[in-house]
Amino acid sequence: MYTQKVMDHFTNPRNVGEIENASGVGTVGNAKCGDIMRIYLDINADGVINDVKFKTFGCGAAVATSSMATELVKGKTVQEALQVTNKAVMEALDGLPPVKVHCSLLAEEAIHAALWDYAEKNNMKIEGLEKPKSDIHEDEEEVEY
Amino acid sequence: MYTQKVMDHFTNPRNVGEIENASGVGTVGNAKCGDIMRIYLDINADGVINDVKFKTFGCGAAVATSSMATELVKGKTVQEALQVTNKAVMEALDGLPPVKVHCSLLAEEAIHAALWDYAEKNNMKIEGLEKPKSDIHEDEEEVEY
Amino acid sequence: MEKKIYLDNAATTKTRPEVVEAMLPYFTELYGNPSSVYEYASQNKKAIDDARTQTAKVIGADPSEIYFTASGTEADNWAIKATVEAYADKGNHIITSKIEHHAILHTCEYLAKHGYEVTYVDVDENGIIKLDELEKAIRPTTVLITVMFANNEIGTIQPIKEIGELAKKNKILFHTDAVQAYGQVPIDVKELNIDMLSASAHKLNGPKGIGLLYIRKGVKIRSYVHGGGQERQRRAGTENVPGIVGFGKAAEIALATIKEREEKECKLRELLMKRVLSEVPFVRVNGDKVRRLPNNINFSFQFIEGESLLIMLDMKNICASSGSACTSGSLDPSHVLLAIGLPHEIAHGSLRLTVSDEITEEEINYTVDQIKEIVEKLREMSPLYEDFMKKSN
Amino acid sequence: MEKKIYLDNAATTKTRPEVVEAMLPYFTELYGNPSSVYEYASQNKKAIDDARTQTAKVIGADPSEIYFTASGTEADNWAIKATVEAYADKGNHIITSKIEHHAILHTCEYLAKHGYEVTYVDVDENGIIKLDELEKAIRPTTVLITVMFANNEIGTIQPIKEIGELAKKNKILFHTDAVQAYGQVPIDVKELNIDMLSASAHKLNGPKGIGLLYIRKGVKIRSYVHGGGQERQRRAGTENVPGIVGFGKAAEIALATIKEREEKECKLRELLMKRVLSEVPFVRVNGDKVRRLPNNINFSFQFIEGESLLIMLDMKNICASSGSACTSGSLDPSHVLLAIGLPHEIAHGSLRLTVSDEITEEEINYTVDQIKEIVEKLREMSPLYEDFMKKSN
Ligand SMILES: Cc1ncc(COP(=O)(O)O)c(C=O)c1O
Ligand SMILES: Cc1ncc(COP(=O)(O)O)c(C=O)c1O
Repeated sequence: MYTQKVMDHFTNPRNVGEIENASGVGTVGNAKCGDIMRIYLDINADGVINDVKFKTFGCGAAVATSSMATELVKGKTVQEALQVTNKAVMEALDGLPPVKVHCSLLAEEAIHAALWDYAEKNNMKIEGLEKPKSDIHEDEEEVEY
Repeated sequence: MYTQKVMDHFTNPRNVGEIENASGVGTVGNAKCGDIMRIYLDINADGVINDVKFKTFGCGAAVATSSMATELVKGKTVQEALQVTNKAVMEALDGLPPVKVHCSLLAEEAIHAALWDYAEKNNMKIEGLEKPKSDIHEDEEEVEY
Repeated sequence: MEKKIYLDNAATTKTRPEVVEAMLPYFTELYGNPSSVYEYASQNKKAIDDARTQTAKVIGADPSEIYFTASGTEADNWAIKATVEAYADKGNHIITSKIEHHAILHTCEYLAKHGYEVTYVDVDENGIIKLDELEKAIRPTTVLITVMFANNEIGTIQPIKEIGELAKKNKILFHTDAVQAYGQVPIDVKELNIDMLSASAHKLNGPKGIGLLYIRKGVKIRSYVHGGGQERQRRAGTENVPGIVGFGKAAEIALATIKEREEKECKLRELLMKRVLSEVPFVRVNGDKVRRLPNNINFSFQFIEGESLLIMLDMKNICASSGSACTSGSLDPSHVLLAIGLPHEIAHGSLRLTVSDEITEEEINYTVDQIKEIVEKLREMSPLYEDFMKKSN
Repeated sequence: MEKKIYLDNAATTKTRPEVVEAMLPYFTELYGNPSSVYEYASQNKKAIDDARTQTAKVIGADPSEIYFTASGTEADNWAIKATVEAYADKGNHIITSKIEHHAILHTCEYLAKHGYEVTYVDVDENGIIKLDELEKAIRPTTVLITVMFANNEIGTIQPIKEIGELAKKNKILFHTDAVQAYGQVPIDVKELNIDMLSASAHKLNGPKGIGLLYIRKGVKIRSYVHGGGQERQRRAGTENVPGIVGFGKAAEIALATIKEREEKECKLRELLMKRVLSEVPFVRVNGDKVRRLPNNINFSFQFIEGESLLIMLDMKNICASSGSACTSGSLDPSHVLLAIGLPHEIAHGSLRLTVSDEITEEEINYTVDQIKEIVEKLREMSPLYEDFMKKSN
């Protein structure tokens, strides 16, 4: 079902954990869908993401996309991190099954939520960042019987 | 599908043939149903069936019931022959598949038709013999879709 | 002959040993449910995908257009019932032919009892559908044309391309029951404008209990069997993995051998026809001489009845059929033979012989010898023959 | 462990080697069409009759009351759709439960879109249908009650006898989806007043692609798959002879071993439950403790999600399931777990383990060890667990 990369990031997830007194924390998703992601960012004075951690409740793809997303934003500036799209996460994982694409959207959204929190805490506005939705719902194909 | 007796009478049918100037000939059934039976009777002055022959167009059961019916009436008086029912024919054959029961009715009817012809030719009335129908249709079970 | 001579390959076929071989691991080793998450089951998912590719190739379809069913019959039911439901807004009229298999006819009769309208188009004396009648039958409310690819009794192959064009021109969906043709004659669904096509594995040396419906991408169709999300939400029920694998293997072999089988079978067919026509009097061949399935021969022997003939052939170790297998037990003669204009008593005297590439010329010659003898014997006891001879004299 | 530990026997089972053995001759030797006239095919007819007897015995039915289908799903579709059609004069109302398999639920939803009315009766926290609600749901227009014999996810066995009596008293037909129960627990259709019952061979070590519908003599029911006259005119399509034979053999073995399997499986189940409940915190067992299928265990582990758990178990060579196999891929948690009152996040963390008599205690112990480790690992990365721990401190 999953690519080797996904399995690798699922079984050996990078950056699992918490950051105390994080610069920004974002939690997205909900239990109804079965996916909750929380991202902790430690951003230094230059606006560079020094450290990032995550916790995820969800399927293999949810864990793997969280792990990969944290890898992709680590060491980046806030503006660079904003450019990390769900597509980039998916590509870095060599793809996801169609039913799991929403996990990558959720990972993107979790980063944005953490950045939003960081911006709010610092009373700043990050160019190009909109208030994240906490839910990602893809339009599921309507099945007719 | 068929009993050994049926197979025996089908593969080695008794009394196949014609009787020239027969005392009575009866033909019943029709091509639509796929069964036509013709019985020839040679009846002597004492009203005893000296000889009997048949020709049948039809399935294995049709041939076997014709053969058995001729065996059962041979040497009998007209009145005795009238008592040879389709049940008797079936029993003598150790039974027929349900869809083939109509063949035995046809055989009974063929005997009756030949007797009727004999009676007409001789301007007599045979006690208990009604004008035979040439068609035997069982009520087929109506199949609902 | 000691050995059984199986000449009923239109009824069903022997499952090829290679097909059984391919199926076996999926019973006791790779038995997982393909819908499961674990790796073990993903091998089954792959096996199904492979079979989808193998079966799609036979008709030039995309694998994603193949949906496995339990039989040709289910595929036929599905195609018709679900289509008329999906296109109810457009109309309630179905066009079909008079010589379809019961899987189509009884489904249409069922729908006719439930508010749908059905036109049964006539065929000519060779069993070919009358295209002008078909065209005239089209109404604004027509939602489906369903005409079989090749007939199971008389082997006639229909002008599918012309029907496909007619359907396309009139924006009507076209389904074909190709249960007898799939894997036996070349089919290209795109070239022939076929929107839906039914097939059944056991007709091409695959296992019984597995069929398929090809549904062209873009065709709106509902489910027929409701439940779990198998077959991309379109056909519910735990996948019959061994059956699907067997169908795939059978399709692969059929496609690879289609030419050589056709050649071999046509040769046997011609030998059989030629000998019977020249050595047995009062016999006709039913169905088209040219547009015909390679393996099918259908005779009508005058003055005798088919079942007796079958049983006597059986006693000589020859398996044959009269009319379609499903209707045996019924008293009416085949609706196909009546539709091509045969009178009842001649229709009753019909014999279908369907060869396979395992049959030898020797077996065909033996079969003809037996037919000659048996027909003679049965005519001797036939009142119809007696009448005929007396009239002729 | 090197060897795969298959704990997903509710999804599907390994076909027993004896069953495959019994099927094999019907592929390459006795492959004739059972509807044929010749003697060769009559052996197949007999094989089918034998399988009808074998499968009937399991539920105390008469062989003539057994109709073979392609799956449990088809049997469910047939029972419901054809019944409501046959009894349309009486009404259009169906009663079922909230925890049925999708084969029932989606069929009911389909009918609801086509003018029928459906009541979905609640279950209690153990998954047992609320009989008082069921009784209240009955209307003069109710034509069918369909309640599953045993649930496929949580293993709860329903009070079938009481439902049967209720149905009888109210002169309503009673169908039960016994796909999970057939051959696993004793069933007597007469004693339980069951009018129709669905079963599927692949759940009892038979082959995939073959099921049955028991229809009590006297029940008026239409065909669902239309076509040839197979299954006494009620279910069309060339018979899947090997599948039917395999079902017969599997049923025979299941009936003969029902007691010993129950004992063995219950023991394994209790070992597994006891260890997990005592060694893993924040876990619950779903379903009834007593009225339960011998082979079924269903846990909910708080704070973690089922699919991750499954994949990690898979990497330890353990095949398990979360919710029903058919719904995997779907984002919603199991409707069954929601119906017994679990909140979404707990329903998402469920694990179904279904044992067979081939499983050893050693394998169960290994499985528990793995579950412990994996659950701990997943909780460490769970934000829900983090929140919970912070709140508790
Ligand atoms: C309770 C229940 N009903 C119906 C089915 C459907 O059976 P099948 O997949 O054989 O069609 C299943 C299993 O998938 C089941 O567990
Ligand atoms: C033309 C045609 N259509 C449909 C069918 C039905 O196929 P199955 O028996 O596999 O359901 C058959 C054969 O029986 C057939 O010959």
